[in-house]
Amino acid sequence: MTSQESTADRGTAAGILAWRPSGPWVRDQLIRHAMVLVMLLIIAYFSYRSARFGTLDNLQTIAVAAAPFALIALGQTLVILTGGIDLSVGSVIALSAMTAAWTVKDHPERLWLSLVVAMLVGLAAGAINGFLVSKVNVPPFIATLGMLTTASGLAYVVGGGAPINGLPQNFGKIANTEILGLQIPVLVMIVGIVSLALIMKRTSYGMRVYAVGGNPVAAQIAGVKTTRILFSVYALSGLLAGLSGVMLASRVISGPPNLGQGYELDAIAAVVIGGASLLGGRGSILGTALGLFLIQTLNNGLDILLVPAYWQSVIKGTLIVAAVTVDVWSAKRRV
Amino acid sequence: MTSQESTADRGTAAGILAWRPSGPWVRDQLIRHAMVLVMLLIIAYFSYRSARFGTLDNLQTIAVAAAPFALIALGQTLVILTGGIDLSVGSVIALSAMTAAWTVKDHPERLWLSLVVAMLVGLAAGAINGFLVSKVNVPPFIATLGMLTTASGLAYVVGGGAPINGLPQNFGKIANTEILGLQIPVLVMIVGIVSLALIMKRTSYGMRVYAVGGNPVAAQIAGVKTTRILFSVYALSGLLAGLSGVMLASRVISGPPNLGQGYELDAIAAVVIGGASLLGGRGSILGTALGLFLIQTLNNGLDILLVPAYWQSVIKGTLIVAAVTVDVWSAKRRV
Amino acid sequence: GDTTANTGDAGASGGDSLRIGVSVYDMSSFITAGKEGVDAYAKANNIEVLWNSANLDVATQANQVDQFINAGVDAIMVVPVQADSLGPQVAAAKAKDIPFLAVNAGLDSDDLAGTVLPDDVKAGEQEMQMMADELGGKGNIVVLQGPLGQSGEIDRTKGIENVLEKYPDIKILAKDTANWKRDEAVNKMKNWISSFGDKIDGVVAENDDMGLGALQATREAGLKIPIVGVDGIEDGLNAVKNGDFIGTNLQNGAVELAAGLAVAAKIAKGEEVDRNPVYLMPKVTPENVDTYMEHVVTKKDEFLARLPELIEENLKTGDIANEELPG
Amino acid sequence: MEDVALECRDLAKAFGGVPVLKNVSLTLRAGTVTALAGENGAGKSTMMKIASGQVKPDRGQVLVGGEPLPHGDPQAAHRQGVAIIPQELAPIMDMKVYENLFIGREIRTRAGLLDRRAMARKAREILDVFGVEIDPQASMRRLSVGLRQLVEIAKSTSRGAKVLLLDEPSSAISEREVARLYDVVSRLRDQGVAMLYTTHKMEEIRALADRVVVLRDGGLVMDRPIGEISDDEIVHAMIGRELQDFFPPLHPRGDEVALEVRGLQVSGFEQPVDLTVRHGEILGLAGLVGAGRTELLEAIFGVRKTTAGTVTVAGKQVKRNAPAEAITHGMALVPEDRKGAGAVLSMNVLENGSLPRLSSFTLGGWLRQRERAKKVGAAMESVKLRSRGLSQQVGTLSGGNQQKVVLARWLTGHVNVLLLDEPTRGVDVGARSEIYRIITELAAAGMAVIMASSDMPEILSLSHRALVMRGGAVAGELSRDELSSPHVQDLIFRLAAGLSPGSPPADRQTTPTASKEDGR
Ligand SMILES: Nc1ncnc2c1ncn2[C@@H]1O[C@H](COP(=O)(O)OP(=O)(O)OP(=O)(O)O)[C@@H](O)[C@H]1O
Ligand SMILES: Nc1ncnc2c1ncn2[C@@H]1O[C@H](COP(=O)(O)OP(=O)(O)OP(=O)(O)O)[C@@H](O)[C@H]1O
Ligand SMILES: [Mg+2]
Ligand SMILES: [Mg+2]
Repeated sequence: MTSQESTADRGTAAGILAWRPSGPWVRDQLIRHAMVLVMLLIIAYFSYRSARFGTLDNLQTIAVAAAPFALIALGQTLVILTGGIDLSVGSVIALSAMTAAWTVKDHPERLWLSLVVAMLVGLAAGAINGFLVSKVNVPPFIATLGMLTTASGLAYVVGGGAPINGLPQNFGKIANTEILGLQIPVLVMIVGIVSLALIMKRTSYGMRVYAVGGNPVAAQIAGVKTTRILFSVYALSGLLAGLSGVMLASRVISGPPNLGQGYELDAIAAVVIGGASLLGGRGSILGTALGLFLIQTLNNGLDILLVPAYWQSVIKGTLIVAAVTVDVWSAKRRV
Repeated sequence: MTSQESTADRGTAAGILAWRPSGPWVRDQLIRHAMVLVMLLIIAYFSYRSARFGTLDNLQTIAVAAAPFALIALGQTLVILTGGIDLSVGSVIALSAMTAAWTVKDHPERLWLSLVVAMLVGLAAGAINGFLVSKVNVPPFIATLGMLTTASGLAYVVGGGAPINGLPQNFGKIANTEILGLQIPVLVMIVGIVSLALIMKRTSYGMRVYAVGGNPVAAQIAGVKTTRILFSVYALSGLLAGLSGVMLASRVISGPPNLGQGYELDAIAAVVIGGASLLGGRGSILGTALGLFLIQTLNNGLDILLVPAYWQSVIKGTLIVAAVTVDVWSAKRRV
Repeated sequence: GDTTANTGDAGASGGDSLRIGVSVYDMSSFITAGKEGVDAYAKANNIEVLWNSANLDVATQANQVDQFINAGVDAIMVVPVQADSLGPQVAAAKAKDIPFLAVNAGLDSDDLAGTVLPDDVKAGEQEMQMMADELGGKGNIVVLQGPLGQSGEIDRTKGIENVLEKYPDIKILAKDTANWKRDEAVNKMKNWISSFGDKIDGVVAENDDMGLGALQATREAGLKIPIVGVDGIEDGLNAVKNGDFIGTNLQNGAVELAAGLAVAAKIAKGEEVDRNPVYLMPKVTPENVDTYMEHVVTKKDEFLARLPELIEENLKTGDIANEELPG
Repeated sequence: MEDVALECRDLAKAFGGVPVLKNVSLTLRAGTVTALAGENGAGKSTMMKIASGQVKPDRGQVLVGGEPLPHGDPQAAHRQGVAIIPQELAPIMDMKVYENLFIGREIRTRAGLLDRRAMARKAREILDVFGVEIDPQASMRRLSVGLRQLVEIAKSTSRGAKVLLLDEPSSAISEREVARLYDVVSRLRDQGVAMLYTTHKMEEIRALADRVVVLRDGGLVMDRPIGEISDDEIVHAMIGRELQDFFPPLHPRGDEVALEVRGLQVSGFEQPVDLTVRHGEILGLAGLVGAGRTELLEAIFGVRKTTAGTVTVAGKQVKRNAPAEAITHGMALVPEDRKGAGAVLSMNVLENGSLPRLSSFTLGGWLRQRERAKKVGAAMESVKLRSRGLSQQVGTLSGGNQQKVVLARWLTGHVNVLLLDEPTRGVDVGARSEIYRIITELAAAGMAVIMASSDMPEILSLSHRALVMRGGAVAGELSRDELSSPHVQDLIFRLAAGLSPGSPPADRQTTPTASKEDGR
């Protein structure tokens, strides 16, 4: 896009696309810097206010809290890169958690089974989204909104309108086992971030995802099988939501049908804070990770400072906007 | 773009834009027809299943339930036409409801005051969104997500973390008075739909809103004050949310800080079901009204048939997708 | 960094003071009242409370427990988002010898140091009994449930069904959730009125808010139907007072949560105390509504001032729902 | 009437530290047409964007009728009577043609409401001037690129602006519509409008300009009345060197068939299409706007739906409706709509350059960075791309350079059949002769080329054989000899317009002839 937009499209569709009009390299740098700066300021403040914040234990706590969000945020990043959106991840978490709980209840010893089932459920949901979007041409917003509603309903159906309780304690192993001092969800998160970051930067699949988001027509003329790419990102998003769901359920050894409610907004926020454009073609895994930790650090720090829940939302809402504003400016100023 | 899109952009950004590749007139007709058809089928089914459904009383019931959604869906339509999105309406409803309740508690006799205060609060929230989007270039998703979080926090702050109870009974007058046999919210809804439909079709303001969403650069070159237009639609959306909030609060004579939670999704769904494109420039007030009544009729009919809440979500989710699918196809077939 | 008292850092305040971490499911009338009770008792007993709220997300609650453990508090009191959850977190606390209490809803763990639970089954039975008496043992009712799967909803529904077994002539026309919300209840009830017209003889709501929503719906439809609820929030008590409700059941958050904190404190101090007292909700009827109105609304502050003493009394007698000091 | 309408004083602009305009000053007088020439990337569009308030200059000032123009405020420019036809068209796709024409200056009834009927009526009048049948009620999206541009021209020329900036207004329309454009421009000139007209076509400069201004690397290198200079001088000023044989000589074509299309039923076409191209042969596709050339090329390549027929490349049949297949069989398409269908603007040159042949740059899915950079770099070299390196975002390249990227990205691997749709649209003379050279060399190397073009000289001088299309069907075929005959233009026009060979030729006088164009 030419620099017209910087003056022209104020936040309109094209505007979102162009709200950071510089070249990708410069842009990424700026995102990093502006955001990292905000991040550091927040961390500095919390550490100054409370000795408990800066501890290693607390870092662990933040990481554990971040893990389930990280998984859905990663899937969401790819979806958003194609110019789509996946609103269903929250309910898919609930549905897969419930099925996992339901499975482990019948087969207390076969943990792997519940893990597999949960991920299959997530994959199925994602595949349906992908099919609707890529084959039937249903707008992503509607396709995944439908899935949001349907899946959250099904989550209750699985438990017959009630949570699944009285689960075997060893169901907790999935999320609460430590390997080299790190809880499994944290490991999964780290592996997920690193591997996806590499895939998006270093493989042809990654490039094709960016291309489909940037200009589907051009991508198709260049021989990219847009339908497949689209399908794949939604399927992946569903799969990761399924994984996230079983992790959450295992962490608290319970299958609550309302698990994950509203998580999708936090995930999408993380992606957009990370510098992605909702029109697709622009964004990065590392940016998402950054946005994610911004949000999680806020949640953690404000709890530690015993800020009342409602003031927390006020502060969080304001800071998110502020962070992005700084980002927009920093990107503008240098162009 | 050439008509390649129909084959190329499957639900990607450009895809949503092109998912119904015919001209506006044809398209509108198709939307009407496909949707009206689905609508009629659903109504037919419900009437067949329950004699109670088709009654005038029940029509009233549906209308009363629809009114608060109608208001926010109307504002949302304009916002989406500019290619933006307003996620904050739900919490703005809560905030304005709380302030209205708080006002009426101190001035039990001055109903108009609480009405005015609520609408001012809504307007203020909308104005902030509008400023952030049009002046600061914050992506609409983030700006309004920030407002969503902030406003819902403030709603609790107003009530000190709890609902405001013990309101004077005459606070109920605002929503429960009947004029010519219609409850005030229903009248407001009708007036709102008709007048906005006219404004969008018959005034240059309406035409410019479409232009800004369709192509901001073009609009600006043609001398349209894009910034103002953008600001205005968010402000309006906020104002209507404020009105909706006080109506809701007055109907149940209380100020629940979690009022309106998640309404934004239903409102956006109504707009998109009504044939709008989330990329802007495409959509219509009548389409929105249709989408809105599709959703509300489902809520009502499924309750009447005593379908359990969670099965209701399953059915609703599926039908919404089905409706839009039919729509997509019908639009494709004729082109 | 410096460690000012309000951040509740280790060693923040005087040695003998207790530090107790409290995580509640969310903000609500019940919790807000509860916080007032907790603060009153804490102030009187030199307890420092670390108060967090979990926005109805069980994972968030788990995180908050982790933080309390990191902070090395003397006890943890949780008002669960999800009954029977948090097994691992309770175990983790146990491993650090931090007594862990569940208040208002149970948790599925043998490591719990104690519980202070309301008898929601009893509450359900009481409200259904009131309705049954009102209807003279026969008629059609509709039931407005809490969010499906929450312990409150499950137990109160169970209570309702227990009583109904004794009344074969009372039929449930419809039963569904309105998620504790007035605005949801009003539409749900309106739709039910559409389908049953004047066949509905009574509304059993599992909390007052939903009952008040139903009340509004009946008004709009020009009907007068007996309604009963649970909680005894201000508007509910008013409804009882002016005859819109036949009655409700008082769950005084201030009393229940303060009792919870008291038990936690005593366990932490190693004092002798009943570790699993039960909160039996008092019936609220037009006869006794005025006293409760004073405790919850009109003379709340006086009541809160009496509260610490009252709690000590109740823990001795074992009737922790009692609201009257002897003499 | 020689008074100054618009004046630019020492305009300077840099993007990301790279200077794009260096102290450019020029004045536009009322009732004159000033041609703005220069290579791709010379800074012409930037200049116009500054003059129309879309871009803030780093230094300098724009005066309209003596009034200084506030920087970066398009509305102000609009108020002061400056209108622009941007190079990258800005149609509002989902609005009707008449709405596009009247947006920002809607006609209202006395009640202050929109008078849509009146707007539609006036729209028809405005468009009739161009002699194209466009329904004012039609959605912009349904129009072809060419028609959209006509609407854009009509929009800006009918606003009663005092200053009109036309940035390559004729890039997407064919000779017949260009002729109409000439009429409009000269009428506006008579009405005293000052115009700045950017074009890469010499004959347009000759036909319209009173004065020629040339930019090179952001500096103003020539500003003289048209009468005083020759085409060669202008070209020299633009590219800083002489330009030998503009159209390189054609090499003889091979004999064995490279591409065979049999009974291809394109959706939207009445009858199926047959055609054959041999190795080393360049087949021209001529026709008026809307003739269906674009559709045919898209159909052969598989991005436009076909319902029947066969496409065979070098003896092997290619699966229909599968571009990926087409590519593996050595087909390549350079689409007409550069921005919409050509490049991925949000990606950089390297990424765009490697997209079509990604699998050849990967090992087990992982990209071989060095290999990729080398190959793509070489390909971009071969078309003399002017960019800040492989990492520059394609969206920030000048129009012509974007076109080069879209062509060059195919040259990293072997191509049997090259499908070109308006290959030199918006490309400067220098680059054009480059592209012509490349095309002929590729053909000489055995590649079969189909070239759809609205640029008559291109068809005449570059193709071994030419097909004339009308309404989605082949209306006639011209051999090399016929193409060199003096009456060929008239013949092609008759075929394209569906006139019987007997009847008197329409707008002969305005249809420019090849001899002007090529520097031979
Ligand atoms: N937004 C931008 N960011 C960075 N560089 C830009 C931007 N817009 C233009 N440029 C650079 O400025 C230079 C001039 O661009 P401009 O579009 O003015 O050239 P032009 O003369 O119009 O070329 P053409 O004849 O191809 O249209 C080009 O090198 C281009 O890469
Ligand atoms: N008068 C018209 N009204 C509406 N649509 C038209 C009209 N003329 C052409 N089209 C559309 O334009 C498309 C073909 O136009 P296009 O210009 O791409 O063809 P072309 O032969 O490639 O011409 P050019 O390449 O010069 O643009 C067709 O799909 C047709 O629907
Ligand atoms: Mg240009
Ligand atoms: Mg074409």
